[in-house]
Amino acid sequence: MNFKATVITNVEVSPGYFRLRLTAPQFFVTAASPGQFVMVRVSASIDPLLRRPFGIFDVGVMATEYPDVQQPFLDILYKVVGKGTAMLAGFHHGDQMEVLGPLGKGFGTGEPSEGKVLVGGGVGLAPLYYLARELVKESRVHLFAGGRGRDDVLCITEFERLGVETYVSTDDGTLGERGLVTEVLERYLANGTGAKTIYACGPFPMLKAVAEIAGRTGIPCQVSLEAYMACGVGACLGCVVKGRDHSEATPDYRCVCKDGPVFDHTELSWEQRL
Amino acid sequence: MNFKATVITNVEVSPGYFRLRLTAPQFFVTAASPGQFVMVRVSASIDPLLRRPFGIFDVGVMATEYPDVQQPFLDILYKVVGKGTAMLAGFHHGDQMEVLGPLGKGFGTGEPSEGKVLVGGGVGLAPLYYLARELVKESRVHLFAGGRGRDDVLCITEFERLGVETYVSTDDGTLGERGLVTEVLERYLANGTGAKTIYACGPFPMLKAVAEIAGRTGIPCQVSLEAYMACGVGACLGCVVKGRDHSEATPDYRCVCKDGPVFDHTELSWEQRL
Amino acid sequence: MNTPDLSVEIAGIKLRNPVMTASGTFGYGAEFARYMDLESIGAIITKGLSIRPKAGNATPRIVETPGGMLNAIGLQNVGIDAFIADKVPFLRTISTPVIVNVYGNTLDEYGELAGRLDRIPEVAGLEVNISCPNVKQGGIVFGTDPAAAYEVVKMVRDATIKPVIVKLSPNVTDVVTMAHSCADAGADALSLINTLTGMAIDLAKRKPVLANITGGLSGPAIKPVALRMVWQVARAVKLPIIGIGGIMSATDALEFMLAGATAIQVGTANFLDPTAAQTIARDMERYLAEQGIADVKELIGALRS
Amino acid sequence: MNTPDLSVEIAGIKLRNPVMTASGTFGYGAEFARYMDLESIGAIITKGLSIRPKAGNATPRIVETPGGMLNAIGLQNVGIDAFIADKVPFLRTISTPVIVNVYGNTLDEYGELAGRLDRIPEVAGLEVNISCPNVKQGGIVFGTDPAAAYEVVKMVRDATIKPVIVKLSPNVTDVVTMAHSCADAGADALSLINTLTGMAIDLAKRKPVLANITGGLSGPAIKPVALRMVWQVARAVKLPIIGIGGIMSATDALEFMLAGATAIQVGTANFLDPTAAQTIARDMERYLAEQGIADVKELIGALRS
Ligand SMILES: Cc1cc2nc3c(=O)[nH]c(=O)nc-3n(C[C@H](O)[C@H](O)[C@H](O)COP(=O)(O)OP(=O)(O)OC[C@H]3O[C@@H](n4cnc5c(N)ncnc54)[C@H](O)[C@@H]3O)c2cc1C
Ligand SMILES: Cc1cc2nc3c(=O)[nH]c(=O)nc-3n(C[C@H](O)[C@H](O)[C@H](O)COP(=O)(O)OP(=O)(O)OC[C@H]3O[C@@H](n4cnc5c(N)ncnc54)[C@H](O)[C@@H]3O)c2cc1C
Ligand SMILES: Cc1cc2nc3c(=O)[nH]c(=O)nc-3n(C[C@H](O)[C@H](O)[C@H](O)COP(=O)(O)O)c2cc1C
Ligand SMILES: Cc1cc2nc3c(=O)[nH]c(=O)nc-3n(C[C@H](O)[C@H](O)[C@H](O)COP(=O)(O)O)c2cc1C
Ligand code: FES
Ligand code: FES
Repeated sequence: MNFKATVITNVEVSPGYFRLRLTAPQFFVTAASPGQFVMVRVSASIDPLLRRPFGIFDVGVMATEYPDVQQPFLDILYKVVGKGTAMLAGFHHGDQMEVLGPLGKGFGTGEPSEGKVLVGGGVGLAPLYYLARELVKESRVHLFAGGRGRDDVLCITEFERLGVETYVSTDDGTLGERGLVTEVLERYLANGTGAKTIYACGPFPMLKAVAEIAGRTGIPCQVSLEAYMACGVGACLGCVVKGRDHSEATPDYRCVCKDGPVFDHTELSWEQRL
Repeated sequence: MNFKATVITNVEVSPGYFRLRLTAPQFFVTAASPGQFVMVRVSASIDPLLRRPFGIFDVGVMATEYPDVQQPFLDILYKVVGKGTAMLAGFHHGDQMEVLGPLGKGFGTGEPSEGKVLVGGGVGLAPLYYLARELVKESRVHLFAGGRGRDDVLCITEFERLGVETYVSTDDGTLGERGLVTEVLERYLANGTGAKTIYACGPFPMLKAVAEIAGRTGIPCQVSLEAYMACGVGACLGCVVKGRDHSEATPDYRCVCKDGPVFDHTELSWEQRL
Repeated sequence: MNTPDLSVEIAGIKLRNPVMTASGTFGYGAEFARYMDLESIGAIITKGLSIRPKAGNATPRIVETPGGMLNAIGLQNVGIDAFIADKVPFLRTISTPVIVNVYGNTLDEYGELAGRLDRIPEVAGLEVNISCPNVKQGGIVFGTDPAAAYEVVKMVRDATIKPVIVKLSPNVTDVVTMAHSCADAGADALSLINTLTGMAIDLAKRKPVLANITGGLSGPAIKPVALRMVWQVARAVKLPIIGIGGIMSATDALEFMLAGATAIQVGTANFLDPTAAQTIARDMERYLAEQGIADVKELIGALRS
Repeated sequence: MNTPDLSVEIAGIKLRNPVMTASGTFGYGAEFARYMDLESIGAIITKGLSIRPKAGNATPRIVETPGGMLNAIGLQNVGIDAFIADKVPFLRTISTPVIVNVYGNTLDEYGELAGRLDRIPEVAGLEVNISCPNVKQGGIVFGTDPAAAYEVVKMVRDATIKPVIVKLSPNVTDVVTMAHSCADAGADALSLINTLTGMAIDLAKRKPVLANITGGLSGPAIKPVALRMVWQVARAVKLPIIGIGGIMSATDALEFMLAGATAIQVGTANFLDPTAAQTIARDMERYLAEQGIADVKELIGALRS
């Protein structure tokens, strides 16, 4: 569905990262599932022209100043990287924007009560919060959160408040362990026991490393991809990635927007320029 | 000069008409003369792409919250007619925009102490206020202000506060006399005595009628024109109007932005599509 | 006043209103079914179809540019067998006419496509894409050489009794000559414009943004070029014209009709707003009602000068 | 680190940096003298000059379009006599090279213009406009027909020993063929692109917005087309190239250089911001310094693929 959303809050949670809370129709909140995304029209003008895709950080219903009125909402967590996100950062309480969603295929939550392992790199953490909120209901959840530096590791206390066990690492060692999130993950898995599922979101090289680990260890793994998008609904074929069996003769392209953004790691070819 | 101006106030003075006060450098205030204009960059994006021209409604220096600090300012009075002016109407205190000016050739204030006759149609009143403020110092000033309806006749009390004698007319009779401003003007001139100069700004048909009256009565007359503009500095040749002696063989095009916007009525050919 | 008449006819295809969706921007129709009412628009043009499935180009395939976007999808499509098996059943469920955009690597492929689609009752007509700039082999040549265009159109014309619309490329010196060739070869209507060939560069990476290096420019940026070409062709050629290029609003659509278009297509706007085509059709009706114009056909080519 | 070297050379003209101002968007230079430092840029190209003064088209002559603008000035200019008498004296006061954009109705006029300017020491070179789309007579034909372009360039080449830059039209099927013709005829450099022919319509009035009906599209909207053409021509032709089209920033300018341009021109951006050319030159220098690039010439054609 396409709806006009009103900004409730738009807060800089870490330098260059914002958490935006928008009003949403109840229908949206009911329909959304973790891992899905929205396409946001940042400007009513032609600059920027296209909508911008963002994962759903959270959805819910909040109290308002009127005791009987509940406001359904949608949260996104975004990083300012270019023109569109810079404009988004300028939105204030009461401003409006068009939102299309929930879009795409989210995470499969799998069998309950297994150990769930979340791996997030930088703003790739965004779709994992809503997922964690669902998963903690039935499973023990471990989060491996990585980033360049301390400012790039987001909302860890929020995850901990859900009861998630968190493992933080940064490239420069300014927060948690120094090193790659996948190194910490691998050590954990080497020690760990019991059936698990991995859920990962972050830069492509990180996802590729996670998929490699999953393949090697035989742990089921779902990854959430990013791609340049125009339509978000499977019409333009701009956002495709190569599926496992892709070749020129037997093309197997998947739309990140419609067949994903979440894929089983075995569905994809990991040899691609993204 | 090109400067970054900050919005002080942006007030709707009549439905669809706004008075915008901007900070300006002292140099601007000193350099500006009545009838000159500014080119305002309404958006830092490419939509709208070009700057918008507006007459200088007023300039001056105002007190601030700090007793020792004076703030030079620039006022424009604008009507919301399209995309650019609609966006301008959304500017708030503290917002910034780029302003180029003062541009063009303003009104010649002529010999002091003659009777001065100002004729303004709709938002054409805008550049006449600053002019009136200068003229009242040495002359008796009469203002003929016309518009579609009562909402289109602007800032009359401001003119009266300067000591200007005002004559209001509207097409629909909702304020002042019913009829065209040029009809009222003509009646006044028929009765009037003494040397006068006419200063007119408004829609082209109004200016043409005023020029015709001036020509017939031999009263000196200056008109301020509008034209589609790109550069505002005489470089693009987009804003030209035909001069008196224009012909295909001996082209005599004048730039509204550089040779005008104020012209002596005898300088122009009045046969043109504008 | 009465509701204005928005119906038009293109090459014998009756449209409830002049708003079509442009090939490649609306999938096979089904993708938009949950966002808008497919029965609210005049026609749907499906994604460019070839004989065999086509992989399309490597990614990145799209990039935003000032007031527009470049795409180099490379005509990825399911091929005619899968089209008939998987897409046609859905198209059967809607009453809006469906026009199939076709693309061949060779003359024979154009003929074969036309021949096979001729037998599918759900297909209201063909739009022949001779202008896709992204596929090195063939496409661009047919679209920029009047004699080659004549051959393609003749081939399609002879292979089907369905209406044949030819889609013209703007990347030519003289679009009117191209239009004449297509008309001479038996086209029933012309649609224009396809995308302008363009390029984007990533300064930091010192690389073209698109894997294909160049791509097709669409969106509001190209509207003035499209409007000019529609106007030129409409004055020179007797065939009905479908105007395409940067149409974002009913105002844009009606400008194309004044320039001489009988119908219009909405492309990139579908990405900005999945309800765009429906909204444009509705706003056209409102405009006509407000202006007291009884029939949209009064506006076709009604430009004064 | 040391200040980077921004100097480039085009057809023997030494430029302190690659930033020129585009013909028709910078008057005769003097118009901008109070807003920016004319000594801060590489070169100034003056408004298209013809033998006799030209009235130009009726108004409206300009209109904004999405991400761009249309102009149909119609080459209004003072003519060569007034140019020499009134404009050259100012140009003498600045050290920045001045290149004169010339335009003829006939071959002979091109020759005459070139011959007369050959004798003016203040003129660093000629830019031959064979591509102005607004003047029915002549212009567009020279600019779209390779043989006619050859004739014009040959004529100018034979009439002057000054550097000859030929400015190409984008309104062609094959810009590379045009470039080859100009190279064969003795051009020292090529500049591209001129404006794309477009049109705007006023729905309420049911009229074209421009009195001339069609006009030339410039501004950010055309940048992808310009970049593509510069890239195509740079790979095919040995001459130095000046990239033009929608350049608003140093990033844009450097993208054109990666595509193969030795210098660039700033056009419509001068209208948005009269200091644009100076700002772009300054920001180019900053970028090079930040990136540790010692010489801007390293970037020319340095696109990877
Ligand atoms: C399914 C999905 C979910 C996403 N979720 C989030 C999220 O929760 N939080 C967040 O901060 N970011 C998220 N992103 C990335 C986000 O869409 C881009 O950072 C954003 O579009 C950049 O826009 P811009 O105008 O600021 O940047 P610009 O660089 O100016 O953008 C230019 C163009 O590039 C596209 N683009 C740039 N970077 C990306 C990217 N990484 N992925 C896709 N398109 C890109 C833009 O859409 C636009 O078309 C997600 C992307 C996808 C595909
Ligand atoms: C010297 C001069 C002084 C002016 N002073 C004032 C003033 O004090 N107050 C005021 O309200 N208006 C004034 N105008 C008119 C004002 O510039 C236009 O109303 C405004 O540009 C419209 O912009 P828009 O984006 O809202 O309209 P749009 O219709 O969206 O504008 C589209 C284009 O048309 C141009 N345009 C539209 N109408 C006009 C017009 N009447 N004159 C020139 N260009 C136009 C715009 O600049 C733009 O390029 C003046 C115009 C000129 C030339
Ligand atoms: C992503 C994308 C894919 C396209 N695919 C096709 C296609 O398969 N066949 C075709 O004829 N045109 C195709 N086009 C061109 C459009 O149908 C249309 O002609 C063009 O986009 C201009 O219209 P617009 O500015 O409204 O988008 C495509 C355009 C886009 C943006
Ligand atoms: C108002 C205007 C007038 C122009 N006049 C000329 C001209 O006289 N001769 C010429 O060769 N190009 C002329 N041009 C084209 C520009 O020099 C330039 O090629 C074109 O505008 C594209 O660059 P831009 O997008 O940076 O503006 C003119 C462009 C504009 C906008
Ligand atoms: S974004 Fe259009 S198909 Fe995925
Ligand atoms: S606006 Fe450019 S010359 Fe007047």
